[in-house]
Amino acid sequence: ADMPGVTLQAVAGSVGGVPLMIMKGEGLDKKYGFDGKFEFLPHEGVFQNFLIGKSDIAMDNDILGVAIARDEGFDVTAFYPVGNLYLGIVVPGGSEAKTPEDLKGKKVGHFGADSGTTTFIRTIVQEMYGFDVLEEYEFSQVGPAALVPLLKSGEVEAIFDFESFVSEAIVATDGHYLLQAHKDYSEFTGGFAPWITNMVAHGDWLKENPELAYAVRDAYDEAIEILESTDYEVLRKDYILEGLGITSEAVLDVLIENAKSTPYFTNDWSPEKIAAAEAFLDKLSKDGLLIENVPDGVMVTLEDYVGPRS
Amino acid sequence: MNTDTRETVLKVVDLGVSYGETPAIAQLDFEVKRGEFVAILGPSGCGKSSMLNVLSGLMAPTRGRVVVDGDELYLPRSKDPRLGYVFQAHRLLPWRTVRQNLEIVLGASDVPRDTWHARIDEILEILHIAEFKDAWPMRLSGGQRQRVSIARAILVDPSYILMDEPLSTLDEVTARSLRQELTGICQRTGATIVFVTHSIREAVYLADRIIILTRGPAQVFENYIVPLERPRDYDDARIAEVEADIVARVQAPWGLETVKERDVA
Amino acid sequence: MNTDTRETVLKVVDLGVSYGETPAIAQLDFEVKRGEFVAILGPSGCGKSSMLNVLSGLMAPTRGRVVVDGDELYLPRSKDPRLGYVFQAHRLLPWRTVRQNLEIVLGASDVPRDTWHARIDEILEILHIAEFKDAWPMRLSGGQRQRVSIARAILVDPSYILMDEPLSTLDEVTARSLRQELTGICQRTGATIVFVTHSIREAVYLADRIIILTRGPAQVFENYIVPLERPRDYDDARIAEVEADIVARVQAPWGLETVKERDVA
Amino acid sequence: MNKLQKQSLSIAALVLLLPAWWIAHLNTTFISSPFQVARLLPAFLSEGSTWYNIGVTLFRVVAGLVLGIVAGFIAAFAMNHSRLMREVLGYYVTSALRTPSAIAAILSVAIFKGSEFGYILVVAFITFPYMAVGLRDGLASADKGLAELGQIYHLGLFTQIRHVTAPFVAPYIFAALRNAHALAWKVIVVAEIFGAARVGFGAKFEHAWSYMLMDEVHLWLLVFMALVLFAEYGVIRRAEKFVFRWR
Amino acid sequence: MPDLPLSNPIMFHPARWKNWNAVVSGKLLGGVIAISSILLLWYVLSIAVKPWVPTPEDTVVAIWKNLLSTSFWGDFWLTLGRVMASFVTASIVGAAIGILIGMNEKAEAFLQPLLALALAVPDPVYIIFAILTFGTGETAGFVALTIAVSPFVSNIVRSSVQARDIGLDEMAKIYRLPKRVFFRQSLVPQLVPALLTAGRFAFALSWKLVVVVESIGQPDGIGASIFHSFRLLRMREVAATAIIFIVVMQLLERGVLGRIEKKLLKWRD
Ligand SMILES: Nc1ncnc2c1ncn2[C@@H]1O[C@H](COP(=O)(O)OP(=O)(O)OP(=O)(O)O)[C@@H](O)[C@H]1O
Ligand SMILES: Nc1ncnc2c1ncn2[C@@H]1O[C@H](COP(=O)(O)OP(=O)(O)OP(=O)(O)O)[C@@H](O)[C@H]1O
Ligand SMILES: [Mg+2]
Ligand SMILES: [Mg+2]
Repeated sequence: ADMPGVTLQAVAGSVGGVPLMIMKGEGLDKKYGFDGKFEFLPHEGVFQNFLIGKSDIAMDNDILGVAIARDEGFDVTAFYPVGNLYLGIVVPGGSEAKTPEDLKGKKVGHFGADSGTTTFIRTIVQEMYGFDVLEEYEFSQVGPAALVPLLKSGEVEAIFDFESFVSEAIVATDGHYLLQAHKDYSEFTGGFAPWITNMVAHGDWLKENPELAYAVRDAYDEAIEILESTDYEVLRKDYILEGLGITSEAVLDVLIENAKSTPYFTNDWSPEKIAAAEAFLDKLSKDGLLIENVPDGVMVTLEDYVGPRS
Repeated sequence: MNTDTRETVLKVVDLGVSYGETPAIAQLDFEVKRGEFVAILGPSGCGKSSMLNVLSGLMAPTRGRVVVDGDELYLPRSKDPRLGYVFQAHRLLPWRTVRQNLEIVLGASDVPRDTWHARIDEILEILHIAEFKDAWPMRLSGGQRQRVSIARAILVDPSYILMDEPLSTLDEVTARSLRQELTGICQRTGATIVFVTHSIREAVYLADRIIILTRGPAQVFENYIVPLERPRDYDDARIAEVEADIVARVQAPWGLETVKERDVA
Repeated sequence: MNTDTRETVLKVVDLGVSYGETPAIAQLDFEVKRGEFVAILGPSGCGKSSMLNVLSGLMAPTRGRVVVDGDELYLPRSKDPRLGYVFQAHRLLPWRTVRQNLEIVLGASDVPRDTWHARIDEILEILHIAEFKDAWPMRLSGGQRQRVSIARAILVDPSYILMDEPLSTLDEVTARSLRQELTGICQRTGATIVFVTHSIREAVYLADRIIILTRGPAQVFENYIVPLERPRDYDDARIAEVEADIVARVQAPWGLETVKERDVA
Repeated sequence: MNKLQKQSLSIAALVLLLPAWWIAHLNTTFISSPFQVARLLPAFLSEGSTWYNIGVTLFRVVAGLVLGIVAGFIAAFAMNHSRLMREVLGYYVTSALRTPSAIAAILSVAIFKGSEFGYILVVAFITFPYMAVGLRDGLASADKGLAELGQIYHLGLFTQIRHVTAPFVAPYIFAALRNAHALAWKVIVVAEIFGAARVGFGAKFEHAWSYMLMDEVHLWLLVFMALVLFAEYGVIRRAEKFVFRWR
Repeated sequence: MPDLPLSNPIMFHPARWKNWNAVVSGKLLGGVIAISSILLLWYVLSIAVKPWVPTPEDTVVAIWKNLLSTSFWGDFWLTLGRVMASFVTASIVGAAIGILIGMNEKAEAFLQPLLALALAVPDPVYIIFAILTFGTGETAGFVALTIAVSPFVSNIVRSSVQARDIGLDEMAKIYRLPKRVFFRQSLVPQLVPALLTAGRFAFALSWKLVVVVESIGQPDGIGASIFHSFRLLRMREVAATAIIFIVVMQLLERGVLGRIEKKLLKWRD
């Protein structure tokens, strides 16, 4: 009854929050010995909310963000991966575009040049097709949710967005992925693709609550185990529908469909993967994209950072 | 009864004015002939300013009618600035110099533009404020402002001039000079003038007829025809006589007796 | 020279006032004794209001000094409201009723609160505006407002009262009554009064001494001691005589002659 | 024109918004049908959490506004009183006036670690310069004649302010207050959005928006507008009528 | 007769100083006190709220870098253009509505609730709806800004119209001043202080809102750049960009509006 509390946050409407919903819905927090407080916050202030210490663990930060924050003097660190790149470029049904190149000079919607979503798509396109979307596309900027009606109204020919808005957009416009970041990039590199989100915590919180950190990690492992073992059908549960704000059955179908072709979550935290991610960050900083230098300790393992489980 | 044979141009019939519940004018009936100089005498607060506001068309009376020039009412936006009004407060535009304040009125008249300059100079000369032609109203003394207000009212030779205590803030010398000018203007342009004043002597000197009002709410106490031929001399003993006569007459209706009693106490 | 033996309470030495470049007061030197009633006569625009503003401490003179009550200064925030000032414009607070306008002055004085009511009633009675006790200033006629302004100035029995044409907008009856009251107040409270007026007769009736100013920029033209004992009668022939005497004296300095010439033209 | 006519015109204006809304609904993808929203309204209004969230925002607005008004008054009087204060406070007022609300919101929320006071302070910070400037302009244009009156009759500082200055600047105060009030609502919404508030109108609005729950977005907007209209007609106008009864 | 010691002339109000030296040194002193106290406060905050409030030194460096960068000036002119466009339009539209409802009771009864509503709508809502309606071009931002700012102008102007001197209206009626003359010579001059206040308000507000507009709906401009820096947590750049723009806005207002004000209010002394 008197379990220690942990506040966990994710972006509202993003599938990044699904593991939290499962933890809550299936009682995994209690099972692993903590009392979870799960918060789903609008995309606008979510990182700030975490940085000012209003939640203990954020499930929605990409390693870029962590690198930037560390570089600016915030003691935050990613200690586990969460979401694969469940994002990409979506075009409506009738679109004539076959590759991202066909969108050159066209109107495209995104929600911010500095967002993880846009940055990942931008780097991937740069690498795969050799051009910079920021220069070649004519961008329109609104929030991630508003991109859907924007695409539907024909105001833009494509959008850069993440799940579940991708599924919403696909249903709303009978559309499809023009570029699925995880799938297309890992095919291109023959295996490695960076991932979008991590479990991030403040360094001192981790040091003060090592066993809680392990407990959350375990709960997460079990949550994605449930996802995979049910073939993502667990997404049909009411608490997910409500949590993600899915507007129709059709969207859910697409969401599950997409998950099957590209798994949404990962818990591969191998030294190789961390090293590859660090190399990716180095490359970004060398290209001068968003970060100037890569600070130490962006990604750690709990075992290294707080010592093995007691 | 007025035996004047001139045409009646202004007719006030059964006029009554109230502000909300409080009556300001009880009942007024009188006529004014073309070119007549009528002075209005009445105790403070009896309703003189209210009456001028009705005559000018600024305020609708609560009761009764005002007929101007036959059946025609003069306020409604006719282009012809036939009315001059010296308000009790001067109402100059503080952001315009004296000259500009006058030009505005000229602009609304049909006075040809090339004569403006001369006309303004002349009128300011008459009022002894030529040197303040380019001053802002805020920089003028009380009497100077008042004179600009008079200048504005008579500037375009209006056929009717309403004046609300125009000379009360002027010194004796200037006031004398202006009284002189006013009779001149009246004769020259044939303007009809309704002139509110508190100075009985001034009224006697200037007016053809004095309408004496009762204590407020006002009623006509007496239509007093000034029994003096023109030209008159302000220092003439006969003026003083008429003045004394009027003072004697208004004692009762204005409550002078009450005052006398206080004297003794 | 003034042979009055009373103590000098107000001394004006080499006073000069200019607005920017334009001089309003050239040079003034005079003294006022305790309890004296001094009238100021001067042509419109000669600098009378400016002078009162300096005497009241509202405006700094460009040159010269004003000494009040020996070495004591009355303006700077002393708690004792010994000054009354009837401004040329009434300056009532439009958002307060007549009574509230008076109460505000009482509040700043040491008059005990339980006597306020009676005092206000009394003073409004004297000024014949008791019935307007609860009216907003905007609803009053010009003369009524002026009387409230006078009431405010004399309400707390100030030792100095400055008045700028206080009676000019009042009818003859009310004005007579108030003149009467003013001399009464002066005698009863021993207040020192400086009184600007355009009515020479009024000045003669009221004042112990008349300071006659020149055309602006003002200088003292004459220190005229009124040669009449008190009590005086406003309709007394001797008052008319003195008035005529003064009119004759000011003709030259005020430029009455110019006016006469116009008359002929 | 009598009161009834005026009221019916005002109501007509609001009623005419409904067809406008309907037309907008037909022509866009993101505006809900008024009928749909009307149907949901009773349930929405009977929910406790709706009022709780509105209450939280209302508290932030009122507390911040009060703080801002007090600070604005003090600043304006100080600026009017001494030349040095005018210069010094001028810089503060200008800085506050020109700081974008979003930046102020972010910083304040960060500095106060997301506590209630942070939100209140942003509102105060953003509204204070408007009160100060509005009031200072009023004081500067104050009738010199009336100021002199206070001098002559030795009205105490309090009386002078309460009975002479305040009524004179009252129209300025009301104009400033109206605007500060409107700004306060705007700012709190921005602060709640950018500051990732958990509760409050802005948080719920943004939440609904993030989930593309357009009906809910409309419901929140409706309640919000009703609240602001109430503040204008129920509070500010009444106060104004009372203060200006002498006109 | 006791002789008077002529020692104590009346003391005069310090507010009437016309001494230029005093004025200038007062200005200087005020500036020094203000700026040093602001810097001190800032410095303390930068230590107390570590990464969130940048240090003044870092900010100065960032300001310098910005001033030398061409992309900054690109954003600068773009945003300035947006601010000016909506400021001017909102001032004109708002003033026109303000005068209309101030003069006409019917118009006021009808428009006032709409204005109150328009004031109440949160800015992000305007921006989002404008973008959804007009697309993400310049029009959306312009429309959103103008709609958000105009009601403020209307409110200020309306109060002033209603507080005007009715005596002057009557004077204009008596002398049959044409509507145009009445408007230009009597009404508008009375509104000048309010119009200037409204202009200031609109100017300040346009700049405040443009930041939100650009952060939500525009990829370029000062606001976008500020939010870009913010998302990258480069608080010194947020501060640097904002400060430069704030200073320029202030100079512009002082220079242009200040000069206009002096000219228009000459008559007041
Ligand atoms: N604020 C001002 N700026 C510039 N000049 C002024 C100002 N106030 C008054 N004057 C000028 O100073 C002179 C004296 O003005 P003042 O008001 O003292 O005259 P006054 O004797 O009271 O006249 P009146 O009898 O008409 O009231 C006038 O010529 C006037 O034009
Ligand atoms: N706006 C108003 N509302 C209510 N009562 C008013 C209003 N204006 C004037 N009155 C009242 O009407 C009466 C007549 O006022 P009016 O101004 O016509 O008097 P007056 O004869 O011009 O006086 P004065 O000689 O003092 O100027 C007064 O008793 C006054 O109190
Ligand atoms: Mg009158
Ligand atoms: Mg004067």
